[in-house]
Amino acid sequence: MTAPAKEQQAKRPGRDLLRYGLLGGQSRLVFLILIGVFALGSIVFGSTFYGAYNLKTMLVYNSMFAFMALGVTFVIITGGIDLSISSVAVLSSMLAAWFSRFGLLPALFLTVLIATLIGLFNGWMVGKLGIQPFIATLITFMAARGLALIAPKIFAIYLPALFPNVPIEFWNANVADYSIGIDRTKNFQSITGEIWGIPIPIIMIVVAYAIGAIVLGYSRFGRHTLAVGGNEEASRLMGLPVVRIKMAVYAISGGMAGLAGVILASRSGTALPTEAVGWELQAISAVVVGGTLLTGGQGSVVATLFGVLLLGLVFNILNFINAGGFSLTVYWQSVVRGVFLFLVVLLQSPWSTHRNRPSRNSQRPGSVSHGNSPNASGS
Amino acid sequence: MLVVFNIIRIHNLISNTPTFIERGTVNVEYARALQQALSVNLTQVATIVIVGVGMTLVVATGGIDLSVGAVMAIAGQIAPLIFLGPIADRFGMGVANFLALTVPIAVAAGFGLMNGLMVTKLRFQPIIATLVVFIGGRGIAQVLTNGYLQPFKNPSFQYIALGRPLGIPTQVYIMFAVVLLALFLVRRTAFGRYVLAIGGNERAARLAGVPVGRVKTLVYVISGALAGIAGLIVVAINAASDANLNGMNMELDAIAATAVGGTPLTGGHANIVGTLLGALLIQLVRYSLISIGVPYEFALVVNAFIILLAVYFQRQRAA
Amino acid sequence: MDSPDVLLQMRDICKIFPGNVALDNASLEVRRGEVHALVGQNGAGKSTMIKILTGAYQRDGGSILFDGRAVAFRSPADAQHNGISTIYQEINLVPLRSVAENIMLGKEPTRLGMIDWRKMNATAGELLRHVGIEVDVTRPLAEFNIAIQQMVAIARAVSFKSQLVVMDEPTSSLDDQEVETLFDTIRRLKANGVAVIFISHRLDELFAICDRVTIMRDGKTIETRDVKNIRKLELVSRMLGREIGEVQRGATSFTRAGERTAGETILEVEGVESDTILRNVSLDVRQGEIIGLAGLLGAGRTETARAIFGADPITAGEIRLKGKLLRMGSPANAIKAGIGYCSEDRKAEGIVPELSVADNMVLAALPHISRNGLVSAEKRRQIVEEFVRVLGIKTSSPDQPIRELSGGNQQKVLLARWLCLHPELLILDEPTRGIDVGAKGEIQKIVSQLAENGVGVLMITSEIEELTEGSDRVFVMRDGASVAELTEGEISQGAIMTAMAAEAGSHSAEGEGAGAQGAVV
Amino acid sequence: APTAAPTQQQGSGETQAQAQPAAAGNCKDSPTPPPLAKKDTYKVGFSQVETNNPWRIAQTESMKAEAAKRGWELVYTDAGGSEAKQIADIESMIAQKVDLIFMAPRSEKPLAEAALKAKAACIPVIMLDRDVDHSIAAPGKDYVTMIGSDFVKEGEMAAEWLAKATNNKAIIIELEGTVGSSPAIDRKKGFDEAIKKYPDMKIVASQTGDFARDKGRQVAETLLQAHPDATAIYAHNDEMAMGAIAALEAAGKVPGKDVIIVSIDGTKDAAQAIIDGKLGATVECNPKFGPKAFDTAIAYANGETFPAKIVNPDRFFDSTNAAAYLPEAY
Ligand SMILES: Nc1ncnc2c1ncn2[C@@H]1O[C@H](COP(=O)(O)OP(=O)(O)OP(=O)(O)O)[C@@H](O)[C@H]1O
Ligand SMILES: Nc1ncnc2c1ncn2[C@@H]1O[C@H](COP(=O)(O)OP(=O)(O)OP(=O)(O)O)[C@@H](O)[C@H]1O
Ligand SMILES: [Mg+2]
Ligand SMILES: [Mg+2]
Repeated sequence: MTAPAKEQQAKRPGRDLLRYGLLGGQSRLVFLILIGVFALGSIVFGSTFYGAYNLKTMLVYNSMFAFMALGVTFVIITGGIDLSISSVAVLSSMLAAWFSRFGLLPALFLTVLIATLIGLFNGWMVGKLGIQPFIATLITFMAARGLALIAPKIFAIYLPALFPNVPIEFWNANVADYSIGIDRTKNFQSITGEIWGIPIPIIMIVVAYAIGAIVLGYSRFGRHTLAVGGNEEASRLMGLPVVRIKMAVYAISGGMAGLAGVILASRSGTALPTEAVGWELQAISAVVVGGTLLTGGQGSVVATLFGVLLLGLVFNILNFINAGGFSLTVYWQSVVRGVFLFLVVLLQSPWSTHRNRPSRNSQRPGSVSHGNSPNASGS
Repeated sequence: MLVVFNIIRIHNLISNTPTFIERGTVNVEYARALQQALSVNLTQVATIVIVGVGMTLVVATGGIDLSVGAVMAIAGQIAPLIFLGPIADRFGMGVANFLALTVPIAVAAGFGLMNGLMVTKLRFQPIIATLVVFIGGRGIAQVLTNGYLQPFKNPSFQYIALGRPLGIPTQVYIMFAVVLLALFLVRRTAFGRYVLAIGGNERAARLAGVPVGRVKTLVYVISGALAGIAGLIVVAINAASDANLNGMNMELDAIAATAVGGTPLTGGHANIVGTLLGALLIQLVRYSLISIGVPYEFALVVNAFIILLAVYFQRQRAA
Repeated sequence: MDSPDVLLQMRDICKIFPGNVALDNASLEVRRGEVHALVGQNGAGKSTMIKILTGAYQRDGGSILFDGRAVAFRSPADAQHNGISTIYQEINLVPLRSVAENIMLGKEPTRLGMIDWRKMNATAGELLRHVGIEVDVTRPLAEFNIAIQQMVAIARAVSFKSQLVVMDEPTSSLDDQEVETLFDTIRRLKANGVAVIFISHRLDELFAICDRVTIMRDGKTIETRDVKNIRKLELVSRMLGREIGEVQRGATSFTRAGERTAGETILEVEGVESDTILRNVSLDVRQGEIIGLAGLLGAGRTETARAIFGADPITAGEIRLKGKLLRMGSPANAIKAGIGYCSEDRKAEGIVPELSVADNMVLAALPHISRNGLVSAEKRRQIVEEFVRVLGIKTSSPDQPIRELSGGNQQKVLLARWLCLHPELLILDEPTRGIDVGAKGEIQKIVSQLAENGVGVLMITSEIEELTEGSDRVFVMRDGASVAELTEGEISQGAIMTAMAAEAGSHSAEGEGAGAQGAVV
Repeated sequence: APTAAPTQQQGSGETQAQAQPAAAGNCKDSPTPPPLAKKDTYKVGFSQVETNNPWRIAQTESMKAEAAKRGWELVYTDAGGSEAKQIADIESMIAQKVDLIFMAPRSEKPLAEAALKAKAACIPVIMLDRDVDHSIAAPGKDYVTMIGSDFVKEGEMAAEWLAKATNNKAIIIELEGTVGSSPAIDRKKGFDEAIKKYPDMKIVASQTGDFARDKGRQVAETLLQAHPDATAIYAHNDEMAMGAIAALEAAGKVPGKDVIIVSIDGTKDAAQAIIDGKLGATVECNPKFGPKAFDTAIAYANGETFPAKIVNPDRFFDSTNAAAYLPEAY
């Protein structure tokens, strides 16, 4: 494993957040690309693009990806992956919509709690049953989507049948066919409102990422997460509670997806079970674009944020490109997105940053990581 | 594994052919029902198995291929472009059909090559490399006809899906041929050993002289080509190419089949027969649930649970 | 119970793995403050015994008394909390994390719930100095060589104020100076009343530091003796289960160098540089010669081997094989050209753990035993049978996954991987590391035989005896450059040591105190 | 109504340079949708929900073609089937200061919020093919109107035709659209309700075929196995009907004879299948919104008012008129 650039450059670890959470070598690169893309958009499209309105709405939309990506960053650092986040988010949005009758805080709390428990279930499958993360979370991915589709029936049919004493109106409010509407008389939607002109989701993101960065850099849990990803067997032998750590990261991932679900429900006012298709890949791409390797053992929370913003900007710009007489079909947009992902990953890959330091002393079992193929650039 | 499979199959037949049982059927009818149920299941599972075999090889090297669905769409889109286009007029239908069966597979293999080169030369992580094609590839397929479907009627081309030599659908032959070839590849050839060695310990394999880059690339090429074949089958059977939906979610089916079949995603093993059985299990569960009228959303949950069980027992056995 | 100073009592321990019985009523008794050696051939069950003690494996029978209490640790963490810390045979650390984190993992100092990095680095640095090493603890562990990683593992184990420290082959990747510092550490532990279980195949070490020794064979404990009261020869004969006369011979089993005749030059390395650490390496190997490559840790011997083998690119200089310039850039081509390379890092670069013994053995030979890509089952079987027999590989069947073999037997399989290719030049990087005396002798004999058959052997070893007794010539490396060539008559322990350590003033071969800095990177 | 809302924007005293939010106060609480200035050409937005099926493709093409014909600038976005993305798309249209937004909302309910946002930014909205929740955003108040088909009605028409074709006696397999999507829900509702009138018409199985030919075929294959006595298939769209035809043929049955099929959309393939006798009938659900949508916009600028819903008159095709329809089918 070629030591990551950020580890090579910083002199004193623990000096500050800059090293452990914030600007590592990789995230600096992403940051530059981010600035570049933003500048380009601003030059081409002017104030409609860089204006506060566009930025605000763009950020609020991407806050959902930001939460999911933050959670999944922790999972990826342990060398795992969480495909279930999109399904968990959509199920959470259904729940949040139904819970909205109790007001914002109870809805938020209950939803995130349930989502966390689902994440915990992932962690249990991975940590306790030893099922590979991809498959374990694929299972939840299917099941949670199914439950999201069933959710309206649960509230409209099953629960009323189970509790015949509760007045039927209690269960049925706002449940229609496959969707669940939020209760607009309560303050639920204030979560996507604004404080001092700043949308609350943006504030939440800043806070969440700050906490995430501190946890990763300065808490035992964070360091242990990195250790587990770096060498699980060693971590176990060194006495780390590997299973618990794994369960925790999946729980975090679930909880963050739950948060994304709450925002989703609040923003649309009606929760649809067919929402959020493919968002897991969007969130995971953001993590990767940020520079975190899927092989685990390293990663940066802030880099993930940059990744989310970068992908968000690209999407946003694609909408703008459609404006000028010439229009890019959605098909071409996919092609462009594929090429863009390719370029960003290329810029960060060892192919362009590799310094030819063969990595023979690392104990990491080779296989999937791209760091340990000393030969490919050999001749 | 096999036991579960058999139990389900038998249960399946009993529960799915109520009419036969009601009528107090004789063996002949039961046999016909069995043959038909088998035929439907094998037809439907064929594409998953074909793609799953490629996936199994990729997974055995420690990689993963998310691009198979998109590659299916591309291959499926190209075939009608060829036999509906000027080539058919200029050189005749025979040539056009030949090209329609070969060019798309070659192009699909080309995308596999691209995946392989991204993984080996540019050293992208496999998920990411194939995610690029997953995202961009479907776009390419759609761009080819601007998203439009291409309906057609071309019996000789469609023979790969609608043909019934000896009463068995052609795609079932293709499926078994692919399985047998892959089995042979894994068990008997040096290439097969290399695949497993790379998945087991890539650095060690390299130092033992294994041409790691070439083997890995080739595995993605195979996966791409097999996805191409599957894409053609889908198009042929539907008498229309649909770039928007052809191969949708195929990567998940193929990966699930691989994992349920007992090939760990960590690499170093390739259980080809397992993949066949895994796909059959998934297919049979799906078939049973649909035919007994379980709504889609419940079926999803049940499916998830069965995969969990299957994977759990696989893991137990491996441990 | 038996006597008050008994700290650990393992009785009638059984452990059955699918296909073989690893431990068969084995027992072990360790007293407070003693250094207790555990010896035995590869696969005798030493590591398994340790893993059962620490809860890494669960036992199938027997009892463990620790500090007067019956215990059954559920996990290594559990054992650690109860006063047993362990250095496992394969270094088990986290390469991407810093040295400090590796040492302090699980007991990081915190302030207000947040990790106190300053304190952590300071403490880690302090702990490392205690085991005689001074490195930048903020660097990722992966940047350091195996020896330093081993010292980090030792520092970590010692840092737990444990009653018992278990060391499973801690010295296999250390050079003499480092071994000496380790011994200092062990003596310090002992002085503090800490007991140490010490496993090593280097018998001299156990005579130097251990109080008592327990001998294991085939999963059973044969006996426990005071080290004072047993002679080396007797120990070896007990380990191997053979008569003393049978085992009596020199320190190594190399045939005398003079009995071989060197043929024409196979390998010439001239002025090779790399962007790893090599700067100006020159050496040559002739047919039928065993060339020793000596150097302190970090001198660049492994890098040289890898450069010759095409595993690392070179930036300057020339490598010629039988006069032909090698421009290969990949191990595959090197192998085609007739070179074999047995890596020093068995786990990371040698075995493919999930594959069978047979598959691991023939991995490099596949092109030779297959036609049109089809592997010949017959040729494969022949090779495997031959080498399992010749090298005495202890395996339940050629189809057993190699990960289930003991370290030493894994090493033999890897040797077989190269031997079956009949290379013209074989590079062996620490071929006898972690191998029991019996197997070691066999391997040394095999190496000699290879040379007699005209193979050129380039042997990297940290054991001076192997260099002095085995080599026809010795090249000495220092700081990435070849600095001396010693021919027949000149080869002696002293000469090699002098050449290895001379210059640079930082250390001398003997000076322990200053010498410790030899490991500074 | 007086026009030119986008230009008068001194509004709030803040130094914000942003046009839309600043002017918001004027439009947000107005009892009518924001007005549309009379101009020669407009910059209009079209927020498409997804483009992954022939119907949507035809709709998009129709909108684009119409814009090109009239020389209007069309800001086109595709939400890829996600309501959240569609809300963001509409926000980005607001940022781009379009004059009017055509919205094909993801679903009847959620996009109401987005309509309100557009209103607040003084941009009138016209809904296409699906409506939004009137309790949140009302036509004539928060958005101009909705142009579209009546999915429930389509289902009813299919049911009635089938009843006639089978002499009120059928064993029916229903192939549903994407679970949770509004056409699937409504087409099921319409059909199932209508069929209840006929005691001898029984739906024995109803499963989703995802509006897709391949999935429709697979589900049909399976259901035909389970219900070999089925005599009719109702598919929520033509694509699935095509799949069902393939499934029948593979099972050795004659579509149109052994099993009668009815579906919805009116695609070219469907028309051809009717001519070939394989498909019984299809209810048109015309995707060619372009001319009507743009005409409505101009009429709105001219001050006309509209009903809450402008229903697209959907035609019905069976063996009597399919051949005549074929040339114009999409
Ligand atoms: N996980 C395992 N599964 C199966 N067999 C095992 C396993 N671990 C060890 N063994 C077997 O148990 C026996 C004892 O192995 P162990 O590693 O304890 O030997 P050792 O004395 O430490 O040898 P060495 O000196 O080579 O390290 C060997 O025969 C080995 O093959
Ligand atoms: N992965 C790596 N990253 C950074 N530095 C490394 C790495 N591997 C080795 N080095 C450094 O390269 C130098 C050479 O070490 P190496 O272990 O190859 O020497 P050697 O002479 O082969 O010693 P030995 O084989 O006895 O351990 C050392 O300074 C070591 O710290
Ligand atoms: Mg051992
Ligand atoms: Mg070395």
